[in-house]
Amino acid sequence: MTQTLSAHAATANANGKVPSPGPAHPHGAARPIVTLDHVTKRFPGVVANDRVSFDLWPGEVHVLLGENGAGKSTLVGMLSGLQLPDEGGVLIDGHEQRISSPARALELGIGTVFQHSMLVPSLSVVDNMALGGRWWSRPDREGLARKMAAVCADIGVTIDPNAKVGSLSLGEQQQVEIVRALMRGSRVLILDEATAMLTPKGADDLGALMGRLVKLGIAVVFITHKLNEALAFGHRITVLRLGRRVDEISPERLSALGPAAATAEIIRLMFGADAAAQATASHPRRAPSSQPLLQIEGLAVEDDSVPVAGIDLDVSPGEIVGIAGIDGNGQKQFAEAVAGQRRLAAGRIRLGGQAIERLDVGGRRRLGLRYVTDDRLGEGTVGTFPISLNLLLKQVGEAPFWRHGIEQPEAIAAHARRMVGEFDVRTPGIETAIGKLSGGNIQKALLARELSGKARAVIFAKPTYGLDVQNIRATRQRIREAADRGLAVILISTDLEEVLELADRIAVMSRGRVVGMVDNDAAARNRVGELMSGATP
Amino acid sequence: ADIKSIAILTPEPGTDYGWNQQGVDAAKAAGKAAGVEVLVADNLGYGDVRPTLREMAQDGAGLLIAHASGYNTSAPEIGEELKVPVAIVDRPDARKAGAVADYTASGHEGAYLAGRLAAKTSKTGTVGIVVSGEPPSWNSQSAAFAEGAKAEKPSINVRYAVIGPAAYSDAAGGKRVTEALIAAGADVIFGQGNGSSFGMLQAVETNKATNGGKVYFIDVIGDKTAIDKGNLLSSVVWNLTPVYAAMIADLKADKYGSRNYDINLKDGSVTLLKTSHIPADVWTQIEAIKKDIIDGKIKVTAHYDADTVHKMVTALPTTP
Amino acid sequence: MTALFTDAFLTSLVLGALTAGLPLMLAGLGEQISEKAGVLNIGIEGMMLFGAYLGFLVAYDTGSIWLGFLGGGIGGMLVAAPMALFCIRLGLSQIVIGIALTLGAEGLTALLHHFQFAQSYPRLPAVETLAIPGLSHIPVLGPALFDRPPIVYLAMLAVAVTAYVFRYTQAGLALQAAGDKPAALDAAGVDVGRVRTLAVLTTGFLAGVGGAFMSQVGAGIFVPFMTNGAGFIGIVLAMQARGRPLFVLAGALLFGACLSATTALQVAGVSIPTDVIQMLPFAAVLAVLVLFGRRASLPLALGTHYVRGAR
Amino acid sequence: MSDTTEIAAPEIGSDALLAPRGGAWRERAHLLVLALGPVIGAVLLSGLVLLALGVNPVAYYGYVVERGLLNPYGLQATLTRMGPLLLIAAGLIVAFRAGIWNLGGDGQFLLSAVIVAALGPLLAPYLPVWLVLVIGLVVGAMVGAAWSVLPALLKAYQGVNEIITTLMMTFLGVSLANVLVKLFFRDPATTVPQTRTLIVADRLPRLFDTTISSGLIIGLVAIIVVHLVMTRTAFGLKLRIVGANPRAAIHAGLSVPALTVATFAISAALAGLAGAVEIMGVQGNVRADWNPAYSLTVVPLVFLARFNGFASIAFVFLFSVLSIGGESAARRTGVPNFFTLVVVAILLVMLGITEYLDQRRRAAGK
Ligand SMILES: Nc1ncnc2c1ncn2[C@@H]1O[C@H](COP(=O)(O)OP(=O)(O)OP(=O)(O)O)[C@@H](O)[C@H]1O
Ligand SMILES: Nc1ncnc2c1ncn2[C@@H]1O[C@H](COP(=O)(O)OP(=O)(O)OP(=O)(O)O)[C@@H](O)[C@H]1O
Ligand SMILES: [Mg+2]
Ligand SMILES: [Mg+2]
Repeated sequence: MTQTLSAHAATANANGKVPSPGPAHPHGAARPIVTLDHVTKRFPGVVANDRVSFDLWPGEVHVLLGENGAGKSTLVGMLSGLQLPDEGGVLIDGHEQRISSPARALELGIGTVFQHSMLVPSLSVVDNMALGGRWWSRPDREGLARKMAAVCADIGVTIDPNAKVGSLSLGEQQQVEIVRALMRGSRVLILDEATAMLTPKGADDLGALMGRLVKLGIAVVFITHKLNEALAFGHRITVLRLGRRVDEISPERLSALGPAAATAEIIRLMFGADAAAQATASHPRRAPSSQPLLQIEGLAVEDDSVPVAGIDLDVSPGEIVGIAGIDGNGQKQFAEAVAGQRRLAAGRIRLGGQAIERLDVGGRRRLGLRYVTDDRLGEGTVGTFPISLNLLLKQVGEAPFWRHGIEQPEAIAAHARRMVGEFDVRTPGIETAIGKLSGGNIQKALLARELSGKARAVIFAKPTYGLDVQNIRATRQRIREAADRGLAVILISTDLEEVLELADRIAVMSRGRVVGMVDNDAAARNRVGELMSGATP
Repeated sequence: ADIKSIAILTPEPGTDYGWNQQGVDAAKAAGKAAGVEVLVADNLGYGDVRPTLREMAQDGAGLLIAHASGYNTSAPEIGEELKVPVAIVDRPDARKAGAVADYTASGHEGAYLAGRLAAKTSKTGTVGIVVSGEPPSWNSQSAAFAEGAKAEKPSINVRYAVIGPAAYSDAAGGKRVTEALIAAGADVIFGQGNGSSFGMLQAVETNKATNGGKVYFIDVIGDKTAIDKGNLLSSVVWNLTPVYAAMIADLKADKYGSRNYDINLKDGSVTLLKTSHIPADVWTQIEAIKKDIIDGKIKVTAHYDADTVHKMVTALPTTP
Repeated sequence: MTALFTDAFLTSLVLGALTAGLPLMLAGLGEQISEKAGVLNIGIEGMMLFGAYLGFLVAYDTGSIWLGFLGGGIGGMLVAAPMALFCIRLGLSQIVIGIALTLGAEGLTALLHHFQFAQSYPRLPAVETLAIPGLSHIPVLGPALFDRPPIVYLAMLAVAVTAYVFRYTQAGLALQAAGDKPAALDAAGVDVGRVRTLAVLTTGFLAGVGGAFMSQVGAGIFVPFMTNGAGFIGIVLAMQARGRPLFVLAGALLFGACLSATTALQVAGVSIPTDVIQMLPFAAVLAVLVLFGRRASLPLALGTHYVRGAR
Repeated sequence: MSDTTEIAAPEIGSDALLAPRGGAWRERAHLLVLALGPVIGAVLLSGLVLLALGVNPVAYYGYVVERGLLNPYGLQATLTRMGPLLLIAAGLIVAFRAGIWNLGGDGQFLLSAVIVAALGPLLAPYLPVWLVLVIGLVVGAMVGAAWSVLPALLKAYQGVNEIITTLMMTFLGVSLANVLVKLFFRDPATTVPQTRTLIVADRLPRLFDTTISSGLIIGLVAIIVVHLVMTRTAFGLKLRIVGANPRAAIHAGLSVPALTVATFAISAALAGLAGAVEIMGVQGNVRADWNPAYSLTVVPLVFLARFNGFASIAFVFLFSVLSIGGESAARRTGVPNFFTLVVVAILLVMLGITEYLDQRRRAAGK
């Protein structure tokens, strides 16, 4: 934070960059509650934020948009105390501040729901809420539980305060984090992809809540990849691209544009001029061939949280069967059982007529069964290993990459270069540790690994979770192509839009069972919605 | 043969008022008397001393005294390799003319006397033996002590406890076990153990016997009078100077390896330490017994195995 | 037949178990606090040894057993401080630094002993005890457990306090968070480095007091290497106890009881090689593991360095 | 896929000392500086300690170098000592790269030593020397591996933390070794409880005309093979995957329990082999209560070498020079050789500090 820059900030403010008090800030505040003034943040090899300026006004929901790696998390990280800017200044209420730690941020009234879970899995919900109190005091569990209940009621969720966080689904955990941030009574609330794990209804509730909060004068920073949410909940939108601030759409402009035009405008800003023009081709329906390729019969899995039972599913070549349902209803257990990572309690699985339920992961893979996991860093990759090896993670020891167990560096490198090229993985090199890539690029590498070779049936688990619009588009295109090549595809997704866009038939999972199967026709949306909410048997 | 220097190697520091100090001091004394230089390598541990043995030989030592039973494999090997005579302990059969001699030291005769003294001193009728391990030379002393005590007073209880395997530096263990023996009635403790013996001494100093009286300590090998606080009754003191002096003489006379060496009451290489806590009349009686041993009227045999010790001390006391 | 198992003898056995178990308990308790906070403290043997040395030195020089224990605690913290600096602040490997500190403390105390005590072998007088009215008159157990130096009661209190802190205080939550998910603790506004540093220093203090107990009460003297692996047994105890201080106490007393049982058997004339008896406590713990072994619930971030913002 | 690109960090202790590195020449030179810097720093710092004790540090280190490095017998002793240490290091590298904390090396080493010491003299009269030696090495490795079975199974199938189990197996193994020596394998010809002695002529051959045991060659071969297997083969990669991310290993279809057991077996077999080499190469017998506790000392050396086999050879060499030369220097300067422990401790800490400074330098440079 250099003197010149703060001086610059002062002049900028003095120059009367007067906010236009739109409908969003009813209090008509005179100055932003938070100002980031030409902040720059570098990481080894990247400029994550390049002289970005950003104003947050009391009483508004300020949406931050940008593709993966654009620098959104980094930007808010400087507000929540995770990072200090290399250059530029942070002003709170017009005063320069050094937010050197999360503790300092909380002190300043900045509450954050981070992109990655910040809950202690071994503690109960209420104990997580209590964290940070005075050392020798006893956590006021009852008081916190009461307060929590009130906030939960506000946003229409129910959470058991005594549940261990580790036993909650990822979606529930995200709700806990939002509730916690609200309970802290922050003046500034940062939500970094907070809706990623919520159901559409949950996201709507959160949006309504943000609306109520800003009416109280609170300022919200809302990061999302879902443009519809951005338009529905946001008052002001800032778009980042490659670490730079591309533009800000003020509340007036936003209301003037209207949803359709605003969407086009945002996509243009985020991805450049041509991006908006690409239309989403809808999947050509094909008549499922008579002979199913992947047959699942009476599959059951034992599990402490969600036991799975009685799953019957046939998938024909070229068919995409979507599995919709709210997160944590046994989708993961089902996918892992089919892939061979979990023991079956009962049931049969046949691939091309051949029974595979007794084979291990490798055996199933060799017959052409592939599984694209949703836990990219947790199990999909070894973060510290180079991309080249991660691309062969499931083929260790196989020719031509290993001969007599000895590594063949040229073959491995050639394979990696081919995959990186074919799947457009953006990386400094094939030797780069895969953990350093952005989520979207890790996903491309995973797709490259699973879709290459003699794939016959593929299970995709939440394939576009956390990706930006362009990467989502690319990934969905891969899924379609896979089906077009004659692969049997199972698409597990919590995003109903995605299932409706891609699938031929849609199964709905609830509490470890398939509660219904519908053809993806005009009536599908309602039917699936009913099944998911448990309205019809 | 001409001999300019000798070397002694000990596993622990030469300041332990015990085995190591005794060896180092004796080597120095014998060397001084014979006019040969003495190289001291102490605190070598129980690992591989071959490098140090070779180094000492390279430095010109005309005799390598390997002052630990743990060195009695390596020393003869290096002696053979570098053609240097060696002295070892606990392997009398390894003697080899011109090359190897053994000086297995057992103070069992002294320990027998100590047993007699203990039985005379004890008012509770129970004496205790605490050892930090069960190496042969301690076993022979433990057994002889028990034998002496019973010879003095058949009804006496001899309690025996081992602190633990290789608990040589376990001072806290020494104190704990000694306290247990005191609680079991012992008012004289015969203690054997390096670092751990200081824990025994502390226990004796800070605890009362079950009859409310004072507890006495009988030490081995060294003389702890300098650090006594009033409980050191005696010690079975070893003096290796005559042994080493004889070795040097035999070397000079080219007779080395024709015999093994030992310590005994007769030549004064084993003595029972006289302290001010021993009444004069008791000491006179002890002196008489000592004479009987020297004269062969009392025969004390060395039992190096732990089993014999266990048998001697476990015989349940006869009720008077 | 003379009664061997007299009250006095039984008392001394119980006392022996307590005296041998207490340093193990303090070490295990300390280790548990570090582990709870995510630090695998391999240097605890060195902390005990240095505490044993400094505690003895202070007690001997000042004549005050209390100052001695304070000195022991500080001695342990002196070894813990570099551990905190290198492992928590600088992020170096906890195992390497832990082993280094143990080696260093062993060498240094032996050197200091060589230059200070090797001629005189100073010993402390008996430690005064404090009888708890009523309880101290219970036959056998009373004198062994309730007529002890006050430090024994304080050590027991430390178990209760630790259990209370773990369960009922913010500090307990903070420790658990630091060990399971430091990023979450940080995000909640608590300095992870500070929590871990305090935990490691507390460990050093407890281990140091444990060492001082060994030299002042257990032995009344300091000799080199006298902790004899007690710190490593403390690590085993802490891991076995899985975060519950009372289990550390129970485990430590079990160890002590096994040692006393050895002595009792020998004095009674049952001759089993001491090596066999020494194996019993470990064999017992292993048997428990084999029979009831479940996923050991160690802190998730145990042994890892926390860097804000890194993932 | 250069051998230094990535290091499978164990779950515990993946940290600064394991920072991944590139493989260019400049990096190599840089590594050399990184290795020498702390050595020099440690020498200076422990020199200050010596000064405080009233001892001339130059003289002390002169003796260390003179004996440990320059004197032919000293150097041979240094090289001989390296043999078992290298084998232990090799075993630790396998385990640590696979994310397994095998801290039970001392028990594995000692039990194998006892069995081999008992077996050798028993077979020697009936079989040719080479066959006795080969059998001894094989049996030693098997005994070591056997002593890891319990921790391995508990870890692989119950998830029981191996630090606690291997530490306990060491405590148990040391006691058991003593029981075996005292009760079963005792040499009746001596009063001291020790096994029968394998005569010098029946031990591992010495190299050329020196006193260097061929255990050195076994150790060097083992650690280089281990290094190549871990970095260049499919099997090594599988172990590293398990070590770096066990969940990814499951996802990739690797049999984590089987690989875990294999890791334990290999690691412990190498520690057992070290015991066999020490007995058949140097000691010839085992005395009761003997426990050199090599494994715990080698752990930090392997860390400092960042699990790299070649770097481990260098650190083991350095340590051997220090311990051989230190004994001599201790004797000549009147400083008890406990001082060697202090030097090693300071060295470890200095290496840590250097690593830290280097990280900061690199962070600042970019
Ligand atoms: N801790 C870090 N270390 C190194 N580089 C980082 C770090 N955090 C972020 N970066 C870099 O900063 C850039 C911006 O990352 P940032 O997380 O801010 O993106 P984002 O817009 O939040 O992306 P996403 O939508 O994927 O969450 C990335 O390209 C990355 O290279
Ligand atoms: N520790 C790190 N070192 C280097 N780069 C990092 C690090 N952490 C994050 N990054 C970079 O940050 C960028 C985005 O990171 P962030 O965690 O915000 O999003 P993500 O979850 O990886 O991406 P996505 O939104 O696609 O899931 C990536 O490009 C990645 O390169
Ligand atoms: Mg982000
Ligand atoms: Mg992201």
